[in-house]
Amino acid sequence: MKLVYFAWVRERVGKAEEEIEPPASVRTVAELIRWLRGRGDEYAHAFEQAQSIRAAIDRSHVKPDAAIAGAREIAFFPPMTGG
Amino acid sequence: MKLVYFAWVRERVGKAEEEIEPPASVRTVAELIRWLRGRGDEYAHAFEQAQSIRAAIDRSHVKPDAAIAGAREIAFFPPMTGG
Amino acid sequence: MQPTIRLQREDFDAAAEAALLTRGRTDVGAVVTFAGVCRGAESGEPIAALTLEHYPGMAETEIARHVEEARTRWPLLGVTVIHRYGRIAPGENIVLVITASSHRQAAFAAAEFLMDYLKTRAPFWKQVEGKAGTAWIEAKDDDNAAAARWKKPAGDQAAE
Amino acid sequence: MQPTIRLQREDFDAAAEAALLTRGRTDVGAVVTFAGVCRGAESGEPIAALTLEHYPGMAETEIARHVEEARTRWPLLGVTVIHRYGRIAPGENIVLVITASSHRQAAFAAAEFLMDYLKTRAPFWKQVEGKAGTAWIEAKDDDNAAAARWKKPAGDQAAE
Repeated sequence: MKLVYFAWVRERVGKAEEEIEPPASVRTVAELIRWLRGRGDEYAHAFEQAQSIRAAIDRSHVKPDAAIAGAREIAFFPPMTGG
Repeated sequence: MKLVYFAWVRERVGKAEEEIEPPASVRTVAELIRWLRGRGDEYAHAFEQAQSIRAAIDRSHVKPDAAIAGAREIAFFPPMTGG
Repeated sequence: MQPTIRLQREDFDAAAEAALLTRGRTDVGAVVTFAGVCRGAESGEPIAALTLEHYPGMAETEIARHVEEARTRWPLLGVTVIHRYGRIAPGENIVLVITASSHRQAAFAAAEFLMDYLKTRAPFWKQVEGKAGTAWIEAKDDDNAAAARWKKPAGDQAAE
Repeated sequence: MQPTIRLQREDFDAAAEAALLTRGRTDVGAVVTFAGVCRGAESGEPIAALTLEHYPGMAETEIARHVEEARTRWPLLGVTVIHRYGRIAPGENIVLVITASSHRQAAFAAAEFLMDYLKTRAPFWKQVEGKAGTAWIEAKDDDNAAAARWKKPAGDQAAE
């Protein structure tokens, strides 16, 4: 599946998007965040405060307990500050 | 003192303004309205529903019990419908 | 801040008025513009035009007083109120309120406050021209209810 | 009614957009225009510019969904939402929301609803350029509180 990052999540991870294949045991957004943290210092830094991270699956906002099965694109970003 | 009329009060009275000298016994806006009603059919018609008439003394909104002593200009008009 | 308050027969240019409020300054974060437009029907009946009558002298003073009240209630950086009078055809502008502030909540609240005031307490009266002749528009209960939202607790209130 | 929703780098012309909503029709009685402008300071510190990042694809879809929600809540005759992205200097426009309705209450409420939404839920992020480098603006509690006003109790579909 494709991951996309925005704002300081993108800056900390060091890339705007990537393809990943998490193990089958990773079933929810919260589990995906935990798994990502183990991928390196930049991920550990980007995702250290899970409560400050928002997620979208296929361009719809989702909560941490949302299932990731079947997702084509999962986005991670800070709270929105538009307008 | 000068009386000025607006909207359907003006139309019913048949003039936009006039000078009057009410007797000293007419002390409030409500009393002035009662006195005006006795001046002719057009006034009786214009002021028949006192609760639909708003008044201003010297260009400030006032209530029916406001004293008219010292007033230079008293206005009568329907509820406002601007904006 | 010097508010702009004008009563006039002629139309206004909302964009030009809004530009005046923000030109050359960088403290404004929010500009709310309300334009009231003459509709082609009133209570379901088509109309040919509205005629707006006002009380010259009192209207300016009363609007200015309410603009001052808005400025004490909200941190405004600019206010413009323009109200037309005379004959106005469907589709034409009637009234313009513009409020500028650092933040949107103040700008929105002040614009609504001023419009609720203009609808219910400013000395203007609307007459419609329809097929059956002319008729004065009656004050609306929901306009009065909207204006009552802004009433302050007793003791803190200017004489009405 | 076909709403206008655009995300763009370039500036917008608020007056021209408002004119499009009312042109050739006489059922509109109220037009509310909100323009959000880049301020020259953030949290008391002067800034050189803002840079707005957005999530292409999601931003358009999400805004459109909220415009639809506004249309189910209020009797709107026209809606325009334009949000800029990229680098924006102090004094420049950031966002435009225009709502048209027969009556002012609907136009005001829908414009505030859409702005509260854009501030808190639309996928945009603001970065400031200041003397000390760049910093991402944090979400504000009072924006979240403003957005929470519009939450409906479960099962309650009453408009307004």
